[in-house]
Amino acid sequence: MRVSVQEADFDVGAETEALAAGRPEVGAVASFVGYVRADKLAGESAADQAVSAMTLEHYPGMTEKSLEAIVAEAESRWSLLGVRVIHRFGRLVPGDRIVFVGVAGSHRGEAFAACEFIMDYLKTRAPFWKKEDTPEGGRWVDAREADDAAAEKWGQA
Amino acid sequence: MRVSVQEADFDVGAETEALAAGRPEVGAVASFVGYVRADKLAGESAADQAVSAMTLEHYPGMTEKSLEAIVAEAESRWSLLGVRVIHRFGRLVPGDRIVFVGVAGSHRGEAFAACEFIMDYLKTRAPFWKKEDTPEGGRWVDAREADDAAAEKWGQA
Amino acid sequence: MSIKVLYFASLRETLGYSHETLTLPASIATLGDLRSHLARRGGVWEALDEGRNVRAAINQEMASPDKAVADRDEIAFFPPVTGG
Amino acid sequence: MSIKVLYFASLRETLGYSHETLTLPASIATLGDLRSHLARRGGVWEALDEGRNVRAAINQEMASPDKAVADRDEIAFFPPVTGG
Repeated sequence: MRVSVQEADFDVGAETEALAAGRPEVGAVASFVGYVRADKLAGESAADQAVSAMTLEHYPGMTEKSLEAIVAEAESRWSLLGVRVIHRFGRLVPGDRIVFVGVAGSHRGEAFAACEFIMDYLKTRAPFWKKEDTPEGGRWVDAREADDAAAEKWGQA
Repeated sequence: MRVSVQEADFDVGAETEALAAGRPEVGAVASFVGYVRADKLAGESAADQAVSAMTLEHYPGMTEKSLEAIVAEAESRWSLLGVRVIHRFGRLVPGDRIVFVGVAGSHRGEAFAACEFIMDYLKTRAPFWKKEDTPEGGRWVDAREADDAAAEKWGQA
Repeated sequence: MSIKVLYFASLRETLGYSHETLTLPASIATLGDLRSHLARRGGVWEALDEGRNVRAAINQEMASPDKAVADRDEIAFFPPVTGG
Repeated sequence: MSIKVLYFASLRETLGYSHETLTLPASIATLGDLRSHLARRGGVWEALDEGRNVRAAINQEMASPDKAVADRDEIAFFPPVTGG
């Protein structure tokens, strides 16, 4: 299983280990964990600072397909020995893990590049939407232009 | 403690978690684990393929200093919220972990860049030497030109 | 031509629909035609107007406005994604 | 001028020394001078000849041949590093 979309949390150590276990040709595992940031939720107004949680909505079916496509694209660009992507949905609070991407390779260069590539593409291609809880109710988070720029630096897929 | 040079193994999950725990401003943790590769030890001859372990020698004192300097250099280049470097020495067999580098930041871009930077510099600046065990005795591993090139891509420190 | 249309996130909330099944007139050939057709309903549906930042997928793959729409397709409209 | 010299890895094995304490003649001012001085011992010490791929550190910091050597310095010679 390379891609999971789930409400449940995940075990970073176990997922990282699984990428190398029983594969003696693996020399490098690069991984990334994304967290709900407290200051990402907090804005300038007092109301903004009261934001205490967010809900991640997704498009079941398409989410898994898009993540599989992103992984396949990475595998076509680099020689990889293992890839694992986990993305959570549902209600999350600051400090919660959101996403895990782990890539195993023979050498560190390809593992780092593929891991960052998957994160950059995931940000602009995977159908997730964030809604912050505020005292006035929910507020949808706008997509960041920085994310489009990050995905574009890898060239046309 | 940011830098450890030790014979003992380390816990990838615990080290990664420690970089984010209690720091609600952390949005991203990029990490790297290096392993002893079976095919790195195995060469072309039958004798080479019998290589079953390696010993990592280091320069106590300078090792810690050089790793601290590499971390300080990364912290001067990027806005980071936490860095952890662990490098093992002594006898290791294929599949064993050698090195851990974890970097916490607000955003993924700086965490990825700093993590790869530290690995590239560590490869060319930290005083470690590898000796492979073969049936004919020990054989020192040559430094790779690819590692010098990887460190040079970051420009002059 | 009968298709299923899904709406997500802020768009779902604005429109008050998460999905609907539509029988389309023969004049609708592309995703762009479908979007204009829906926007012409007026009111909240103007959220699908050409100038609005709305993305779309056909059969769970991101698609541009010139993509052809076929019978039994699953079409989705949603705001720019914000995962990761 | 009295200094401590350390040797590591293959160089340590070739020379048969892991460390030594030396009293240096006044003519030795730099790391490069010291290396030439040691190489002139001949035999296994030719491993320190100019053409050989040897790195050096002064007081546990990488240093180039033009760096000055001072009393009580800890100097180290070793092959290119292969960690990570």
